[in-house]
Amino acid sequence: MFYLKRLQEHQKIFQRSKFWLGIFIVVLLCIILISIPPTLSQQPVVLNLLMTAPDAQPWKQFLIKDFEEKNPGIRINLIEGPNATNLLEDLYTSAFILGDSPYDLINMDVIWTPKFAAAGWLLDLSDRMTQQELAAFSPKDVEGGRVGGKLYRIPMRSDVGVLYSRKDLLKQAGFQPPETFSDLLKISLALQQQRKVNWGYVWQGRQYEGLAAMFVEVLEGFGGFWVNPNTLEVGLDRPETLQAIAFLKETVAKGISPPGVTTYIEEDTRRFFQSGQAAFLRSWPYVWPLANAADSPIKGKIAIQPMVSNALKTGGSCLGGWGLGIAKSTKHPEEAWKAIQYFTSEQAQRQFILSAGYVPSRRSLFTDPEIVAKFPYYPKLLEIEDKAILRPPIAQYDQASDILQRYLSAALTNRIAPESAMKAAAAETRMLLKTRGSRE
Amino acid sequence: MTVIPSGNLQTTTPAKNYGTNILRWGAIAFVVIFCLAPVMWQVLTSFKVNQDIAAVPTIYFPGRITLNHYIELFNRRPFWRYIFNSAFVSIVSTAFSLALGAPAAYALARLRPWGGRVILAGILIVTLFPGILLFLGLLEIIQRLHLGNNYLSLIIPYTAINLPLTILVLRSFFEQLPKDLEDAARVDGYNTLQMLVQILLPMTIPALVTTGILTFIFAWNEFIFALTFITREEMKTIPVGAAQLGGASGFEIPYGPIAAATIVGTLPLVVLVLFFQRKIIQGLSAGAVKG
Amino acid sequence: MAKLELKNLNKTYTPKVIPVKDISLTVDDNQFLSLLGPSGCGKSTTLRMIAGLEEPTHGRILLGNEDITFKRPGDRNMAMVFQSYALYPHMTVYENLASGLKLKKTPHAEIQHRVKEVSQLLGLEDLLHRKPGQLSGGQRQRVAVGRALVRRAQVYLLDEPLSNLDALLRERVRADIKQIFATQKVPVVYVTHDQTEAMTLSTKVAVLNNGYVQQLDSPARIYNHPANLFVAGFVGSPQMNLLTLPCQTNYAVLGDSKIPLPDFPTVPPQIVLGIRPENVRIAQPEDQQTIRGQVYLVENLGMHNLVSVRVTGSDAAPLSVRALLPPDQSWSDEEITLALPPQNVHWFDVHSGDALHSTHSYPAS
Amino acid sequence: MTNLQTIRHREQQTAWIFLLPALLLLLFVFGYPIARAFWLSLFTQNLGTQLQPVFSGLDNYLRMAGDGRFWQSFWTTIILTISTVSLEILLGLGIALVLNQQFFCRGVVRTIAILPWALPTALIALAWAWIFNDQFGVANDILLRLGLIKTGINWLGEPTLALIALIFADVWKTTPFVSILLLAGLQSISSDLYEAHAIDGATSWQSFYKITLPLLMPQILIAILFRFAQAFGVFDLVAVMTGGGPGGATEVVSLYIYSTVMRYLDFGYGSALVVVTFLLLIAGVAIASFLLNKSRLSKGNT
Repeated sequence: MFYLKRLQEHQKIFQRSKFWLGIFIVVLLCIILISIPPTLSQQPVVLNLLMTAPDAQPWKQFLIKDFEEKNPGIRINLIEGPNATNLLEDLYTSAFILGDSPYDLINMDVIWTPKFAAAGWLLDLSDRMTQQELAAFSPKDVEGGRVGGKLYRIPMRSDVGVLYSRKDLLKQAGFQPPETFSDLLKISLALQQQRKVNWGYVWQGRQYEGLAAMFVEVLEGFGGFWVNPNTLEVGLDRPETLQAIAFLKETVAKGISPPGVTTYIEEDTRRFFQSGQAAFLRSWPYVWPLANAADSPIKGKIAIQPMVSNALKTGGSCLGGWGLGIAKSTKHPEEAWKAIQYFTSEQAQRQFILSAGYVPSRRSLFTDPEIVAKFPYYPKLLEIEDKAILRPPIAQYDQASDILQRYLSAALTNRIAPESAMKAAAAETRMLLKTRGSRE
Repeated sequence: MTVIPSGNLQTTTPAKNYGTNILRWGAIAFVVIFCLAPVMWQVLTSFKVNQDIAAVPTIYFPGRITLNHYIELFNRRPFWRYIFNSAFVSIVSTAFSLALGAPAAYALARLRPWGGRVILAGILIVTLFPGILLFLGLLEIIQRLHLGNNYLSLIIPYTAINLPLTILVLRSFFEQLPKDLEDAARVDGYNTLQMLVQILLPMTIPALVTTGILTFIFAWNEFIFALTFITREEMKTIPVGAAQLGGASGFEIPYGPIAAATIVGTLPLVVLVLFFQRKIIQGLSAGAVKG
Repeated sequence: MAKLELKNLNKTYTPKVIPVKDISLTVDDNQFLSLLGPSGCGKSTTLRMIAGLEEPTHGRILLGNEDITFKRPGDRNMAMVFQSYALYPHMTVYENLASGLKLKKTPHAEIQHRVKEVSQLLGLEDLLHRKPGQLSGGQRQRVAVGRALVRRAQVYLLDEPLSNLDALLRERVRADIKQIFATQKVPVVYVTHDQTEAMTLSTKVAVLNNGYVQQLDSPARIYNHPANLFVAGFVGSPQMNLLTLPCQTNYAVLGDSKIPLPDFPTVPPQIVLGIRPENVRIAQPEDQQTIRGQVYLVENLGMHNLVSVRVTGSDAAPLSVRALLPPDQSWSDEEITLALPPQNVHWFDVHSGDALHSTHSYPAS
Repeated sequence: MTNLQTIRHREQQTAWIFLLPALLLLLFVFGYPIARAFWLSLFTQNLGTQLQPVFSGLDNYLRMAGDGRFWQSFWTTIILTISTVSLEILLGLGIALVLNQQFFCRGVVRTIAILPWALPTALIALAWAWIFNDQFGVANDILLRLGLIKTGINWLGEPTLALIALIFADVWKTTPFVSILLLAGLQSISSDLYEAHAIDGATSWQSFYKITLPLLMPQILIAILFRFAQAFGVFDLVAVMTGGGPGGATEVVSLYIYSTVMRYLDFGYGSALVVVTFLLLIAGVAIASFLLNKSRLSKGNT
């Protein structure tokens, strides 16, 4: 109370002093400026979409122009984000956490979907597409967009782990493509001994998300699992996991993989393979056009196949890829859906793939004559696509993956023994996932 | 190295003097190069054409000079907006922290409030809190008040973060003012607020300038709140906008534009430092040492 | 107008404030009261309490018949001149003079009129647009006085306004101040540690020590009839001779001499004799109260010689007496006889320090 | 205005009116988030609970004890803090001594010397990332030309080297701050002391140890205190320059907190991390200010 009374006493100065007038003006200016930005974005409907700067180029070339021509009332505002996809994820995340997201459409990596859905940022798209419509997409891609039985993401482009091999070398040495891990080791060693190549097999061993993607495939091949998304059971300390690590360590120990492989990311391994130094490479489809470029020493000498496995299992390939979702906070869900329908349509995808060389999400396009003419390996890719496996679709995937990456990398670089590393990794993962099961 | 600060002691022989002189100028040259070289390198990079930037061995002084990186910066990004946002947020929060800090500093310097020492100690400790301890709690408030992507979401924390320094510096200035002046004002009929605004603040303009410059620098440079509380392009400040520059292709980090962005973002501060070097030194030491 | 009254003013000690124990005073209209005392006596604290810059722990301040003890300084309509002048450095002389009036919402024309009047009185007309930094010390002092006068206050308070001036200027300004404030017809309270200022300016002097009023009287009575040892010792230069002497029946023993005591009701075993150096003279044959002593120090003050004499016969506890003697004689190591005229001798109680009076009251001076 | 309201009383009121807006803002921006973190750290609030807070007692702290990533980031922070602060004090002292000399163009050199401190850390981090670039970085080029290395070093790709690069950048950025504080301390030391000491026959080095260093101790400790707190909470430099990489090798605690909240949406656990960091910081500050008080007292005695 005394505060108010004193304020009144001071009021004379408030009225007279230039000082306070100045402050008042500043505050006023401030308020005016604050209220400007929202009013800027009115009619026509603008849909904001964020993606990495390199990804944005093919979108700009054709898709957006075509869509805006066909839908005059809607404009797509493409925001170019940083190159690293994890930074992109951070941008989306911080925008949604803040509660004032500028993004209407969300261009999502497959591993983001459970997180974004669990956080309640995505619009449920289950009723927007019929079963028949969905059947046109690769089932694994669609599955990657489902969380808790609801559909949140429509696949736009797919991506899947691929084992590349030098078919010329295999043929010369009289080998069939490898089926099992021991095949892979055996053929590699043989080719190395014949001095055909310096190294047998290269993979991504750096501590980053690529390591998890690579490891999921090896784990699948040994019949192990990482996290069961339904029961949240953790399988990292099971014998299968240790077998998988033993295999990877063996490749280095036997000189099949270069010692630096534990620091490699995709581009390091591609350069290695493309220069003809390795017989096998585990990577993504993007390598194909580059390795078959006119100036590539291995042009026309490579084949693709799914990842190998042990004798009891069939191999699996890690699923990647991007899809589109709609932000729950958007003011224009209908327009956004229209955009998604267009971008995931067969015709738009065909154009997109022909110009940018991405892997389609629609099954029909893998065998589309026009596309096969340009990308002859796509039918084979479809086979691999059908064997694709998902990284655990759990909401806390990022954290789980980080735990795995750290301990796996430590095990691979001999800083921790594999058993204790995986024990710790399993313990930390269980601690992380425990909350839902134990409380509530 | 000579360690006698005044340098007035001429007890050494001329030969030895010559030696210390060389040492001294060597040390000065080291300081200058150490402090300036990284910035100069960025300046040079920003004017190089892309081939020169990626040349091996490194080209130090480019034969070809280009402004393309700057042009690209302003074309591909709303860089003017970034500059405006940074300037606006910095200026307003500086004004606020002076407006809130000056009365508080006066109260602590002269009005002897109960618990004044505790308050002062609290203010001192608070200057040591890094932003990472605060952003989560502030984020919740901002979510609840829907202040995300609003200038206020930066202005309020910046004002608060600058308040302790403002209070400490201004308090030490107020304490140095002659007390008679305030008594004279009281006898003349000024109340405390009038006295503060009409008599004391005009006399503390140098101190206000000092504090204002420091708070402006802090606000301009702040990163973590700007990164967290602003996600719309047109609301971003320069440090965040520049840190999030992406390249045109996945394998090329746009070093040229990044260098240009560095230069554009640091230029205002370089100018400030050039003009107010003395005041910055004075203010920093007043805030830290006298507290 | 109104009289200013202080009733049992007390301010207990805080780290920044010199304590005041118990001060009661009255200053009437037209009275010029000096608070005189050494530093640390509480005179400034008293003034600041009158101004409202400090609040008393106990006691009351009355102006007219209104209790203003806790009124804010600005509402008391008092004006104050500070030792440091405390001019607002960022305002011109005109603004300095006008600031108090502006705050009181005085009409603009009235402000101009009063500033003009005061600046004419003080000779500030040509300086009105300068800032304090561009003025000399004397000019600043005049602005400070002007800022008070412009207010046409009910009470004027001056806190050692001359102490920052050099000696020559001080005398001139002193005279000016006396004239100016004589015309104001309101109570003026003047704080100083300089007895000359107090004596020359005041109609009434309050000598303060240790937070108490030692004596409140006219300057002449303060000088001629100091109420106690402190006042006796503090007022007057060179300082009064103060000698602690043993008593025998109705004599005080000073060396070889016996000084007769006035008829006190009781004779204490010891007593303090006080006599100002200017009242001590070379004994003439007709003088009755004389002492002999050895000259051991002669200080030439120009108009007089200040001669220090060791009293003969006080070897056990050496006593010395200082005398102001005409400069035309030279003294060195001589034994001389000095006269202590009885009408100029003051007696003080050894313990309380109070002046002792004979049963016959002194004639008023 | 009644007589009941004494002058002192009014002064108190005015003081609090003046203090209140500032204090409220400080409480709002500093007090609330810290208090809130303490509260929230007792809950599990993450994607596993649909971002709803579920009370879980000290679970978060238990999890932290077994969280390898937390401990790794903690040690990284400690290493970074200790190495940067000690280097900065040494280098800052040297620079302050240089800047305190009388020489031609001293003002210009002082201006240059405080420049790094004033520039935005995020932008400077970009500059350093470019300097330490493995292919085109000038750091490699200089070392190659000097013949110190044979092939380019992948500075930001190797855990140890990345940490060294970070320390270097941080030292560059914040040494000026230390220099400024120490310079102020140097200027407050009376030159009489040096002259008296020199007349006693002391050499420059002796007077440095006997006069400069002891009298500068309070400033040095203040600089350590401030730098400790700043280095302990460093975020922007690491976030922009290395992003915590490679493989989390340069991840400091503040970066881990940020990821936990802003990437993993693990608010409860993030709060527990905030609480622990806060307590560690307070402990460090308490030790430093204890030393500071002690040195001030001992200075007062001599």
